[in-house]
Amino acid sequence: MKDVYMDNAATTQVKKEVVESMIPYFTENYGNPSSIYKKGRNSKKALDESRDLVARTLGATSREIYFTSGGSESDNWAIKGVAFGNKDKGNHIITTKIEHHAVLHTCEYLERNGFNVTYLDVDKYGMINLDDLKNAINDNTILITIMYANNEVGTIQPIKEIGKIAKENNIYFHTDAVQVIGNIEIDVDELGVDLLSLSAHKFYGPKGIGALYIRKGVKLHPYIHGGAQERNRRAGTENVALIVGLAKALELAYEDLESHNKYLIRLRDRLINGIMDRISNVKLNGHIEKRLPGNVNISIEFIEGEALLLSLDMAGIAASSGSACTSGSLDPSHVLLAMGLPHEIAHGSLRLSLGDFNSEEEVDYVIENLTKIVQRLRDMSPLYENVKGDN
Amino acid sequence: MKDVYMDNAATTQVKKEVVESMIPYFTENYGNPSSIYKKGRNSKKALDESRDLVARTLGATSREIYFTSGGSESDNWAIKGVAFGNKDKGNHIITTKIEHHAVLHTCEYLERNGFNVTYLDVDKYGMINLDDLKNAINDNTILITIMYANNEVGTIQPIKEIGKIAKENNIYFHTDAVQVIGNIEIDVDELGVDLLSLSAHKFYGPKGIGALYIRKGVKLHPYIHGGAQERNRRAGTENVALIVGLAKALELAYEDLESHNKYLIRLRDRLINGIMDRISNVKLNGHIEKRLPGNVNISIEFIEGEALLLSLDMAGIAASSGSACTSGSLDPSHVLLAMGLPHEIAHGSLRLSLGDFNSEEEVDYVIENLTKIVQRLRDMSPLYENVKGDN
Amino acid sequence: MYSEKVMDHFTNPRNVGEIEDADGIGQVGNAKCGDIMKIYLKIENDIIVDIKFKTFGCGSAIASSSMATELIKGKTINEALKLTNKAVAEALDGLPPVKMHCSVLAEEAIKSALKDYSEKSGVIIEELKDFEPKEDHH
Amino acid sequence: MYSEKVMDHFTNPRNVGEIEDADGIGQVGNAKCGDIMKIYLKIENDIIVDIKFKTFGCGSAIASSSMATELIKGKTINEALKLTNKAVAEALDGLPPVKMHCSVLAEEAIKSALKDYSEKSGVIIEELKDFEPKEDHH
Ligand SMILES: Cc1ncc(COP(=O)(O)O)c(C=O)c1O
Ligand SMILES: Cc1ncc(COP(=O)(O)O)c(C=O)c1O
Repeated sequence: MKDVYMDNAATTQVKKEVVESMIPYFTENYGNPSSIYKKGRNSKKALDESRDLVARTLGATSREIYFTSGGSESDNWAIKGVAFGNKDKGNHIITTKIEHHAVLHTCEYLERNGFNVTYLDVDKYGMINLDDLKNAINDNTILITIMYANNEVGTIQPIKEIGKIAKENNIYFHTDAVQVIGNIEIDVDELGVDLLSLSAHKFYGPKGIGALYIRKGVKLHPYIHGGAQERNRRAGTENVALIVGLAKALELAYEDLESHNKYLIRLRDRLINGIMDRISNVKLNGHIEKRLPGNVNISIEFIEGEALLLSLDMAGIAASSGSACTSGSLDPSHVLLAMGLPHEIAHGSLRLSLGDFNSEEEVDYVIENLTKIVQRLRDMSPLYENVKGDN
Repeated sequence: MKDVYMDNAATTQVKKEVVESMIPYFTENYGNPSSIYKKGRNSKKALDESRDLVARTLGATSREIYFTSGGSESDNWAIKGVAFGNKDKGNHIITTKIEHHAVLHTCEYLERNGFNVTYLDVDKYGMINLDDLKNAINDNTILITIMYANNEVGTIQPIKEIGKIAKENNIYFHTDAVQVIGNIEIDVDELGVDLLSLSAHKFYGPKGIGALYIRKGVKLHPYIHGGAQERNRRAGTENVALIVGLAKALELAYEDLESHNKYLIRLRDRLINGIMDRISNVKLNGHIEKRLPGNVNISIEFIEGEALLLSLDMAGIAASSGSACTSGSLDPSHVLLAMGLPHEIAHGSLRLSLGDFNSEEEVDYVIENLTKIVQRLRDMSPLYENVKGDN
Repeated sequence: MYSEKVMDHFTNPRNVGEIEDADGIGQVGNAKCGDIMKIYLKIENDIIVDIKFKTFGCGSAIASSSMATELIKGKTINEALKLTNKAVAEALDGLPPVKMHCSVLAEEAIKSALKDYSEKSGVIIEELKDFEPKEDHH
Repeated sequence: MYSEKVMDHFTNPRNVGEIEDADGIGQVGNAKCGDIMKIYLKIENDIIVDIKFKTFGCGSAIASSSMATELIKGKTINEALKLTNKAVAEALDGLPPVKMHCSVLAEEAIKSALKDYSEKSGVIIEELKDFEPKEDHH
C-alpha cells in the first residue's frame, strides 16, 4: 500500500545523515561530558561543537544556547524561569490565544500561582494586532511570549515588530520558534528576541531534544536543578547523541534552506489548488502569504475531522486535524476557534504538512483520494443532505 | 593504547542490542505517538510496550510509569511536584546529606521557596540512622526523599525500613534509584516507595531518558505543562526511540541480574584487594557489605584526586574522583565529608566503578598502573615526605 | 485505537441513507459538538422493517450508527427500546472511553425516531413518554 | 581542558624534589583546600642556583610549580620577585579560570621561600617585608 506521510508539522523522519551522526555517541564515544578523561573530553567536544553550530545558525553566541528535552521543556523553562525570576519586577505576562499548549498551559499554571496573563486575540488569518499588544502592556508586564509561526495554520507573526515593542518597554520577549526552525533564516539580534525555543524533531532531527536560546543577561531561574551541566542552568547528564543529531539536522536544514522552501511552496500550492479545484465548500485556514512553506490547513464543510483522518489512513495517507476526536477531548482546535471559525467548521479541519521527503506524485495521490473520501463522508452526512436540498 | 573504562557509575556504554532496538524509531517508525494513523499507532505501541516492561520490572502497573529526560528531571519532578502539590498539608521535607545534587539542589531551591528541609546525617559508612529519621518527622512532613544507593561510595540504604516508617506516618516516600536499577531486584510495593527515579544511561541505555514511578493516588503537580502526553502529566512529544532503548536496556539488565552481580562482585573484590595489598595508606570508603556490586571508592592519602585522574587517563584508564578540581568547585565531595572524612583525605579519593564490559585483565592493569602512579605522585607530595620522616 | 469491528463498520457502514416516506425520523447531537446522528425508520405491525442512518461525526459515531441499525433491523419496537448504548459498544468489541458518548448518541437517535413514529402514528410508546435526548448539548 | 604545556609539565615536571641544605624554604596552601606547594632554594651571590619543589595538588598545581621553578632558576632574587602568577599561567599557555589560583600559589610559594632566605641569611629583601601568602586559606 501507499505510504504518504504528510504530517511533518507533527514530527519528521530523521534524516539518514543525522542517524549516522548520532550512532558513534551511543557506541564508542559514550563518555560523560563532565568527565576529565579522554572519553569524557570527546563527548564534551561534540557538545561544544554542537552548541557552536546552533549558536552560529541563530546569530547567537555559544554561551546563550542551552539544550533541553524538547520544545515543551524549552517553553516551560523560558516562561516559568522568567516569571519566577522576575517576580520582584511584576507579575503580568502577555501571550496569544493561539499558542501551543506548552505555552498556554504553562501560562494557565502561572495564573494559578499569582500571575496575570493577557491572551491576545488574533484576526481571521491568525495574526495578532500590534496595537492590541501595545495596549496590553502595563507596568507589571515582565514577559511577552508569542509564537513565531503557528503549528496548525502556519501563520507567521511579525516577530521583529514585536521585538521592537518589547525592547522599547524593557520587557523580555520569548518566542516559540519550534515550527520555524529549518524553514526561515533566523537572527536573534535582528529579531530582538530574548528567548527562543526550538525542537529537533520538527526539522528531521530526533524527538526528545531541543534548545532554548537565552540572551546574555536575561534573568531566569534554572528549571532542572542538580549538576553543573549547561553552565549550572539545566542539570542532567547531557543527551550527547541527540544533541549531535540536533546540530546535524540544523546544519542540513540551513545548508539548502532556499531550495527546501521553493520545493515545499511548489508542492503546497499544487496541493491547495488541487483541493480547491476538486472539492466544494472548502476553505483555506491561515494567512495566504505569511505562512509556513509546508502548511496546508483547510476546513471541509459537513464532515468531521477524525472520520476524515481514519479514511485517509486507510488510503495510506498520514495527516492531522484540529478536531475534537483526535486528541481525546471534545473541543475543536483552540487555534481555529480563536480565528473565528464556528465549531462545526473547525471540526472538519484538515492539516496536511509537507516535508522534504514528499513528492509531486504524492500530492496528486492525496488530492485524488481526498476528493473521493470527502464525497463518501458527505454522502453519509445529514448536514450535506440539507445543503444539497438547498441547491 | 589501552582503553579501560572504569567509570560506569558516571555513565555506561550503550549495549549493541539497545542501539539496534532504537534505530528503527529514527528511520522508519518515526510517527508521533499522538497521531491517529498507522505510523503514529506504531510509535504508540512501542511506547506502551516499553512502559509495560518498565512497570513489570518494578512491580508496578503501566499507568504508574512516566518517562522523563533522565534522573535529574525525575528527581526534580518528584520532589517539587509533591512539595507544591501538597503545600496545604505541610512544608517539611526530609532527605539526607549524601543525596545526588539533583535532589540536594532541588531541596535547597524549595528552602528558598517556603519549605523546610531536614538533611539527615550519615555514619562513617554512609548509612542513615532510622531513629534520626523517626525523630525528624513532624506534623508538617509531606515527603521523605532518600536515595537507594549512593553514586559515589555505593552504600545501600535500608529502603524497606524507611518505606515502613513513611507509611506509618502517612508521608510520601521518594527514592532516587538511579544507581540501583540494573543492579538490584526491585519491587515498589515490597519497598513501600511512592515515587522512584531511574535513568537509562546507568544501565547500558542511552543518556537523556529516564522514568519516574508514581504510585497510583499520589498527589503531585505536573512538571512540564503542555500536550496531553504521559496521561497529561508530562508534556512533550515522546522520545520514542530512547524510550524503546531504555526498555531494552532494562530488559537485558534484569535478564541476567545474578550473573551480572556475581561477575561485578568478583572483579570488585579483586580490585579492592589488589589495591589494598599494593598501596599503603589507603582506605575503602562506603559500606563493606551493603554496597553496589561495581563500586570501589578509596581514599589515597597524600595525593590529590585530579592529579590521579589525569595520570590514570594517560595510562588509558577512565575513573572519577570526589575531589575539588574535577567539578570546577573547590570543595571536595559532600558525600565523603558527610561521612566524616577530613578534607585532605577526601581530596585524594578515587572511584573506580566496574561494569559488564570490564575484564579481570583490566582490573589487573588498573592495579598495576595505579600503584605506579600513586608512588610517582607521592614522591612529589610534601605531605608524604613528612610521613616518610615519621617512620 | 479502534477494534476491527469498529473499523469494519466505519469502512463499510450498513444501512446508510435515507427513507423517503419514513414513519419515524430522529436526530440527535449537534454540529458544534462534532456529531449528529439521524435515523429513519419504516415500521410495519410493530416491526422495524427498514432503517437507515446519516451521521456527521467521528469514526466511532459512524460505526455506532451502523451497528445500532443492524441490531434493531427486523426487531419489534419493544426489542428496539431495550437497545442500550452499552450493547452497541459491546457489539463493536468496545469503544475507547472518550468515545462512549457515540454509542449513547446511537441509542438516543433510535429512541428519538421511535418517539417521532409514536407521535406521527398515534401508537403510544409508554417508555418514551418523557424521553429527551441528553446528548444534544455536551 | 588543559593546554599541552600544562600536560607536559604535569607529566614531566621539572625540578621535583628537595634540597637538603636549602637556603630558603617556602610552603603555602593547605591540605584542606587540596593543594600545598613547597619550594626549596639554593642561593649564591643573589642568584638562584638551584630550586626544587614538592606539590600536593591537582594537575595545574603541579604544572604551575614546575613552570615557576623553571622560570626563575638561574635568575637573580630581584628577577624572581618580579615573577607574577599571570606570567606562570601564560608560560603554560593558559590555565582554566577555576585553576588560576594554582598559579597564585606558585608565585606565593616562591616569595615565601625568598622571605625565609631573607630571614635566615639576614639579606634584606625590601619587597617582602610585609609579605603574607594569601592562598593559605581559600
Ligand atoms: C509550536 C510548537 N511549540 C511547542 C511544541 C512542543 O515541542 P515538543 O513536542 O518537542 O515538546 C510543538 C510541537 O509539538 C510545536 O509545534
Ligand atoms: C544517584 C543519582 N541521581 C541522579 C542522577 C542524575 O541522572 P541524570 O544524569 O540522568 O540526570 C545521577 C547520575 O548522574 C545519579 O547517580
